[in-house]
Amino acid sequence: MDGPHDLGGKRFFGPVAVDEPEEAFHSDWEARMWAIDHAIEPAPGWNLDWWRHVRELIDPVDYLTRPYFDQWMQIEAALLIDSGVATIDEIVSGKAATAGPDLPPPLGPEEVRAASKRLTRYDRADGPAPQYKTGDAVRANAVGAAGHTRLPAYVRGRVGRIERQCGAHVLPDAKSRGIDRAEPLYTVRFEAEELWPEARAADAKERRACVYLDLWESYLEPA
Amino acid sequence: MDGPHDLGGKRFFGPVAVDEPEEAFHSDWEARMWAIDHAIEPAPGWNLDWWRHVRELIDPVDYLTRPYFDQWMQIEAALLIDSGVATIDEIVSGKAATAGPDLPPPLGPEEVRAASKRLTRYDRADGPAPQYKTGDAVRANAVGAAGHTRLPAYVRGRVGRIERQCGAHVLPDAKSRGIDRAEPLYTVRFEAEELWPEARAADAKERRACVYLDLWESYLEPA
Amino acid sequence: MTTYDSKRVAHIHRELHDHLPSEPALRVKALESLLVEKGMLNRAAVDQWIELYTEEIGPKRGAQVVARAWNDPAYRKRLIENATAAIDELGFTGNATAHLRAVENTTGVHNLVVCTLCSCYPYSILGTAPTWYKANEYRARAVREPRAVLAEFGVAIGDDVEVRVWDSTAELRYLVIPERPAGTEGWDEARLAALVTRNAMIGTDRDLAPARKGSR
Amino acid sequence: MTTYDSKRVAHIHRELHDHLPSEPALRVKALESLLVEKGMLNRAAVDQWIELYTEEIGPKRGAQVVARAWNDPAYRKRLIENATAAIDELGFTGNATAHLRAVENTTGVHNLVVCTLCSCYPYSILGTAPTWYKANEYRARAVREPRAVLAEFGVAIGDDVEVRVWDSTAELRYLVIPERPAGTEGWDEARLAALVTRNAMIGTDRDLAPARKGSR
Repeated sequence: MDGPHDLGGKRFFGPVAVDEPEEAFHSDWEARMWAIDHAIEPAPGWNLDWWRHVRELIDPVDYLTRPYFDQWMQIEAALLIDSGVATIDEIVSGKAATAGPDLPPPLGPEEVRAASKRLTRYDRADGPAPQYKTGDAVRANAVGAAGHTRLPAYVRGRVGRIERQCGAHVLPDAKSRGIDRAEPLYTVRFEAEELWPEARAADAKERRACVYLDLWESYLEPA
Repeated sequence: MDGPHDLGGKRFFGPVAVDEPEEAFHSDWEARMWAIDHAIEPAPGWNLDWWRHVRELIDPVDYLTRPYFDQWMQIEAALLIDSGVATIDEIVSGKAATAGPDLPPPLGPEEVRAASKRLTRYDRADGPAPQYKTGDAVRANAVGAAGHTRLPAYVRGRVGRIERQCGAHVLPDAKSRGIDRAEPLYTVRFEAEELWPEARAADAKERRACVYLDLWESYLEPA
Repeated sequence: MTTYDSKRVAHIHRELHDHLPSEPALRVKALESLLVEKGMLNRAAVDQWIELYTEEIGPKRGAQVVARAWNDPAYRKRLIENATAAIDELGFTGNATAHLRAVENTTGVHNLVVCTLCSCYPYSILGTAPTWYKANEYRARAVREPRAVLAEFGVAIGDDVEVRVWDSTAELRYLVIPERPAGTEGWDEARLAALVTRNAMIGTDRDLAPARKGSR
Repeated sequence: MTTYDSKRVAHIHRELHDHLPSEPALRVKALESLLVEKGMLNRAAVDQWIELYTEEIGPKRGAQVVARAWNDPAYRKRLIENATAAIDELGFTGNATAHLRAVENTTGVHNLVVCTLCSCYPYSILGTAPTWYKANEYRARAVREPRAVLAEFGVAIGDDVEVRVWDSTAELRYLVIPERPAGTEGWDEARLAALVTRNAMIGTDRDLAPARKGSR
């Protein structure tokens, strides 16, 4: 989706705020929002790719300006409303007007440690075999996708080389629409000169650089 | 330049604010900013392409959030500072600490009507002859440009057809760096299906649509 | 002198962001004062520009052009062939219309004008651009979902109509010539011109039938 | 049930924008109350998650992995071959590390990790992500001007070094193994681990020489 989230390579954002205290959480509300998200089943039928897409659908200006964990709050609010679990009035007031959904009881404190160790795998042993092999030149799709996708705009139409096969992984474009379909995944290397016009200049400041991305087979064509 | 100004086709911006009073200016400060810009020589050595580029260089979040004519103010402030005509302190205080630049006297009220009728032409009769002709298929550059350019991201790598030759016009990419160089300009038609993935769907809502853009020869390659 | 240095200007913008007051009116007031003090601006010229674009230069000019094209096939032909020369016949050339092109709506074609990269607009015949024309929403959406945008303006476009969107990426400017509505046979130019809305000349209005306006 | 309808959700977001209070803390407080009332959330679990990621799960884990790899070539080999299995030996697998890959810095190579599309990060070995990692500036710039970004972190990368940026676009997560600094021969794992910064494991730190830290 051509949205505000697709930030890679966008110019003239300011300096990185490097002077940040190294602590797990910078404020109480951030800590609670982060932890709420880990302690709940966000909505009936949700999945992580849909969750990411719901973030991408935040109003573009809000996406670029609202604090990070505030966006998590808004994602959860949207998931609840979308799935019919809560109304906007309930979200605003914090008071339930109707009973909750028919879900298993929420995670208890005694279950948190085990939950923190749970591995969610996205590869599928029975997925299709890969069409490309290491070293193959591939071109990323020029057009992108109307819905959720993990092909950033900055590699569209550009040529890279397969660095390695990663097995078949669940395709986010499908999963975000509720469909669990695996497709071969590759790590693909793109040279800076292929991606950025200024890197082609003889006096380029950013020399000897490349970007690796993990891209699904349907994002690629032979080059 | 991959910047916040390149808005064409970006998704999920909200509704258009169609209920706007039809009047020349909506507030006094907007009217004055608009008129100031027409009444001054913005900075020594400026040109319109550089002016547009200076707008593109506004902090991305400010670009998307600050009022339109406020951005004109900020462009003029940046032009004055960049060209050494004013300091940031002068801009903030509104008080001149040093004399102005050695420019002709400013436009007088009696000259405004004539100025409003002045035609600024961007075509050059002695420019190079066009390489493409009406009906030719062309592909827009996939990579874009590091500096100012008028090739929007949404047509990069896409194929269109030359609708007409427009003569040789000054190339903004060069002019924004102070170089007056003409290049053949074309109006190019791109079908919606070529530009937008959702327009390819059998049940596409936006049927029978196309976009025409005016593109310079160096933005194109044969397709 | 202008440096043409993008990084330098991006840095200046960040400084301005940090130091300017938030209120636009205050920013503009200070700028105006400074320019006057620097000898770069004559306030009376500012007043004169505002008066000219408030009283005289505006969409009424474009409406007159369209009305003439409706009534005079020879003029219409000249307008299609060279719109700059054709509007000059009425004394309307000027700001941003050195390279004007007129595009015609028909039963099967609807035209819509946008500038996705900034806010290009044919000032000398349409006056100042509406805020929505310069807003993120219109710039982002007009090229991708023109029917949805037009619906917000109350304009329904059937599947049988081709929508042509004109993105003003160069110095060409576009004027939409709407279809002459039925029921206006024999009307003179002034009466016709009163039917022609600004939005129709941008393409965000289509049906100019007099009944719709509740008129005459 | 979830609708998977993008337009519907975009509309919900606009409604939320219009109706929620601006202050994030108030928004989160109301959400927490609502989820508890709906029977979807146990507040004690929230407290427990915060405690776990404050006290136990954080960059110290990654540092221990790196230190072991520095001291144990067989472990380093296993870490490169299958990082998820290798961190599992230390009991560190969990949130977002089911598909972990370790990439090695060398004299001629520097690695830098980013997620341009959102904020993917290997939580179970590095803890919560720093704010800058999730910010527009880092996400936009790390892939395009990594040397300029690294300079802001105080890291100078010579022209002879290849910068490899890893954009976490799928469910693979990346851990940078920094170079073992000179002057640490014979150090044990704990002493080595104390040299390994969180930023070094993201790639925004490079030279971990003990003198630089003013230590030992």
